[in-house]
This record gives sequence, C-alpha cells and structure tokens, in this order.
Amino acid sequence: MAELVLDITLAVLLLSMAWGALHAPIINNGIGLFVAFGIVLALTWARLGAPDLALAEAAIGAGLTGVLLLHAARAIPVPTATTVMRPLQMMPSILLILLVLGLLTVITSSGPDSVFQQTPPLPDLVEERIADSGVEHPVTAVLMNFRAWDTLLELFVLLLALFGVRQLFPGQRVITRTGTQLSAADKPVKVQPWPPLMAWMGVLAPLLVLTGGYLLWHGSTAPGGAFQAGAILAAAAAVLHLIQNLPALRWSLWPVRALICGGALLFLVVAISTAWLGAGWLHYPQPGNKLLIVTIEVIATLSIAVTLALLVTGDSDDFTR
Amino acid sequence: MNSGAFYLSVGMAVFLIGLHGLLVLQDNLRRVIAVNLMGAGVFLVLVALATRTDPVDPVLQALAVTGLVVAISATAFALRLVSARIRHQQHKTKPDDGRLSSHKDKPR
Amino acid sequence: MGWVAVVLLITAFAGVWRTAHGPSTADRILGVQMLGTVGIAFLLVLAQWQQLDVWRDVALVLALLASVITVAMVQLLRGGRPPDDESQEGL
Amino acid sequence: MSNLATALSWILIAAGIGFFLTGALGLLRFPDIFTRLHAVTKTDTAGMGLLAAGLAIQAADLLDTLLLLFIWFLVMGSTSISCQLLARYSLERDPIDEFSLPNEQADSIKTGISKTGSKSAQQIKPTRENATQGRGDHG
Repeated sequence: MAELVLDITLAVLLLSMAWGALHAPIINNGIGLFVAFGIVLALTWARLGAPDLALAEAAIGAGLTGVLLLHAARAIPVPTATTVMRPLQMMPSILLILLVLGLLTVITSSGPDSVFQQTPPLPDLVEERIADSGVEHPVTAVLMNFRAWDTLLELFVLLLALFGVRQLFPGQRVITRTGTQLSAADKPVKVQPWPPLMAWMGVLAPLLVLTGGYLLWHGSTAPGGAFQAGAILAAAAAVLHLIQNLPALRWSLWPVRALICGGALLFLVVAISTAWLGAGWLHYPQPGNKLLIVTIEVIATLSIAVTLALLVTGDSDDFTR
Repeated sequence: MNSGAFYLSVGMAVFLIGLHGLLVLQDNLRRVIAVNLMGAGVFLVLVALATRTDPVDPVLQALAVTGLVVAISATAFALRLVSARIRHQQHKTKPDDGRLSSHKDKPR
Repeated sequence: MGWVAVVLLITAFAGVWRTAHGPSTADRILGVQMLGTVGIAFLLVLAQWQQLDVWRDVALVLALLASVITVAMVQLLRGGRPPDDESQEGL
Repeated sequence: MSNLATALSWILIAAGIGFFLTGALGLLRFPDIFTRLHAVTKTDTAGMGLLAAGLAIQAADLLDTLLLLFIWFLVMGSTSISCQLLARYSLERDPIDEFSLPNEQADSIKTGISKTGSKSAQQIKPTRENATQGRGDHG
C-alpha cells in the first residue's frame, strides 16, 4: 500500500514538474522547475533500484544542468515572458502524440508477449562472465568491459560537443574600428563573492574532491565509477571557477588540452593495441585487466571532469585577456 | 500492475510531454528543456524495463548512465547555439554601436 | 517506514509550488534547496527501509550538490543582469 | 533492539517529519522571502537532525551512524549558508524600503530604537548596511 502511494506521489511530482518546466509563464520558473525535476528524477532512480544512475543524476541532472541553463538564460537579454503557442500546429502535434501513444501502448501491453513477459538474455550473460571482467560491480563491468565501445565513443561525443562549443565562441568577438574586443554586453561581470560563500566553498571543495575520489575507487565493487566521479569533480571545478578561486580553465593551457584529449586517446590506444596484439577490439588481456580498467577509469574521470567543467563554464576567459 | 509497468507508463508520459512541448513551443530555451525531458522519459522507460529481472538488468542501467552524459553534452552545445543565435540577431538589429555593420548608417 | 517516505514526498510539493510560482529568484532557489533537503531525507529513509547502504552514498552526493547549486546560482545571478529585470518577474 | 529504543527512534522520526511539515507550511504561507527563508532553513535543519538521530538508532551500526551525522552536518552548513546568501542577495536586489514597511518598523530602523520588537529591527539594520556596501562595491 505504502509503495503504491509512493509511486503515485512520485509520478504526480514528475509529471507536474515536467509540464510546469515547459509551460510556466516565466522562463526562470521553468528553469527552476527543471532543476527540481532533476532532483526528483534522482529519487525516482533510487525508487527503481538504480544507484549508479541516481548518483549520476544527482551530480549531473541536479547540479550541472542548472548551472548550464542559468548561464544560457543570463546570456539572453530580454527574459522571454510568454510561451507562444502556434494555434495551427496544435492539431498536428496532438494527432502525432496520440499516434505515438497508441503505438507505445500496443507495443507494451499486448497480453502474453508484452515486453514485461519476456526475459532478456543479457543479465544472465553478464552474471556468467562477470568473474572474468576484472571488476565486481555489474554496471561498471558493462561500462568498462563488456560494452567498452559505448564508453569509448561517449568520450568522443564529449570531445565533439566541446569542439562545437568552442567553434561557437568566436561569435562573441566583435570587430570594431579599434580592433577585436568583446562587446560590453557580453563581458562577464566579475563580482567579488561574499565572505561566507568563500568560507563555505573552502569546506565544500575538498569534500567534493574527496567524494569524487571515493566514488571512483568504490566503482569497481559498488555503484559509482568514472562518470559519477567526473561529474562531481566537474561541479566542483565549475563552482570554484565561478567564485574565481581557481585559475581559469582555458583551452590554451596545455595541461587542460592534454587532460581533455587524454581520456579518449588512451582508450583508443588500448582498443587498437588489444586488436593488434591481443584477442580483439577491447578484449582486455586476462591477468592485468583490473589494472587496465582502473587506469582507463582514472584518466577518463579526469578527462570527463575537465571537459564537463569547460562545457558548463565556457572558456570565455580566452577572450577577456 | 507492478511498479515496473507503472514507471514505464510514467516514462512514456514524460516523453510525450516533452514531444508536445517541442512541437508547440517557440522559445528556444524551452525547446532545449523539452528535448531534455524527452531524454528523461527514455531513461525512465529503460530503467523500468531493467526491473524485469530480479537483480536489475545492468546493461540497461549502463546504457542510461551513458545516455545521461551524452545528454548533458548535447544540452551544452544546444544552449550555446541558442545564445549564439540571439547574439547574431542582436548584431543585426543594433547596427549603430561601433560594430562592423554600422558603416551603412554613416552619412556619406 | 514507507509512509514516512510518502509524507516526505508530500512536503516536497511545497517546494515545487514555491519554485513554480516565484515570486522572486531567491524564492525559486529556496524552493530547489528545500526539495534537495527533502530528497536527502527521503534517501536516508529509503536506505533504512530497504536495508541498502547505497542510498546513504547517494544522499551524501545529493547533499553536496544541493549546496553547490545554491552557491553557484547566487553567484551567477549576482554577476548577471542588471536589477531592473527583476521587476518583470513578479507574478 | 529493545522496545524503548524502537519507541524512541520512532518518536524522533515523527518529530523530524513534523518539522519538515511545518517548514513546508511556512514555505507556502509566509508573506515574504525573509520569513520564508527563516521558516524553511531552520525547520529543515532541525527536522533533518531529528530524522537522522531516529534513523541512527535503528541503523545501530557505527559507520552508518557516522555517515548520518556527517550528512546532517553537511545539510546544516548548506542550509544556513544558503539562507545567509539568499537573504543578502534579496537585500542587494531589493533593499528594504522604509516606505514599504509599516510605519512603526520604519521608524525603528531610522532611529535604531524599536517600540515593538527591538531585536528584529537591530538585525535588519546591520544587514542592510552590508547590502548597500556590497552594492557600492560592484556597481
């Protein structure tokens, strides 16, 4: 009984926040609701028994997305006050949604061969092979060994996103008669943070780094791992950058570039060398696969952290000096 | 109806809310939020499906974790596109503050 | 124990309402902050209910990140728009 | 676990939930941002402390208890700091206007002497000065 009420309450929370985030009359309300949606989503993952996802969502969905959206909202000069509905598009969209809904219902709830009656073969396979994978936690085993391809390509997706963001940055420069400079509106206003904020960050930042390291180390046996740790470190870096307590992370610094590219490159080198010298693409050698996985994870964590931090804060400092 | 099926339908509902928002809304920032909501709906469906087996399915959960990181990098890129577009529009509409396009307004 | 979690989630509605209705930016951040605290309490209750220690770790991460959000948002907003935009935000 | 400990833990948990509920009520019903800040941050800290204490009795494991205590400290620091920050932020954005307050209170702010609640007026004054100073710094 309590579980049913809990499920219904969570569902009502999620749906009302999702609707409100899109249709709140003021965009700032929408952003606030979306951040809150991230927090409730983390609780939903906890309810559904997905601790890895709950950790990642608490770090990414609740922390980084809010900062990102706020950055963007700040860059938009006039707060867009209303949601404009295009009346002509209402009908097709409702029709399309009804169609999708019907299809999904047919797929999910058709008697004996609905998706809920089928037992997927993959969990048994994972359980069978986990002893050989080098780590004990199944999700980490899938991420770093069985489906290492996903993780490798994901690092490249992060890299691509960062390159895309960097390509868009020169738009900030404005060419005037005296030379290239930032327009006044784009120049970030530097505000000296208040003393209690500085003091609290002095406590919080080491704790964040410590927790990131704990999750990374814990990842082989329990929920946690490179993504979660990377996201937490990125949040720490982003907020330290925000209060100007960290030397600006700039693409022009070679350690930053090395860290960002390092994760993807190391993974690629491992993939190629296992294909060349070993059993095949990303088939780790049997003794020493734990060491290999831990090395990749540490480098990937740092790479993810720096990339996400740059994505979130943007390296606008490149142009201010 | 077990909780897996319940959250499956919640995930579909969140996806549809996002889809509706994407089709109907004109504000770019809200569209980015809508795409993110669609992603959240997909993750909900994945994780609800992961509860079919008793120790929950690690493959689907790993997929969702990967998807989360991809989603945030795509969001960062999309938001940067939004602000770049707005900046572009500003430059077009305000040609008289010493910018490159201001030579048109000068008396010849 | 399950009902404790349900009551906690019901208090979360207050935070959602405040986040959705403003009227000022500080109110919205306060709503998110309150939701974060309720979420932490929910996770701690869940850890005791299901006898799973993982949720305490998640609660720890959420506590850290909820704090980061508030700090980051206040700092971002102070360096942001001039104050006259605030007048349009009233509901 | 003895019956007494179980009863005590449930009493603590119920009290914690009660604090959360009053905080939610305050967040919904109080008239302005400062009262709402007061309501939410204080009650959340207390509620979390009581809840953690109740759960720690049930957990009966030293490591878990320490983690609960640590999370409580973290929540305490986080809420009190954010209360301070949000209050300063709202003061900076919208300094308390003498004319928007009831007459009595406004007088007490001007002269520093209050007829009704001297303590609250004195609290308002220094923060207000800080806020105006802060404005001058970056403006």
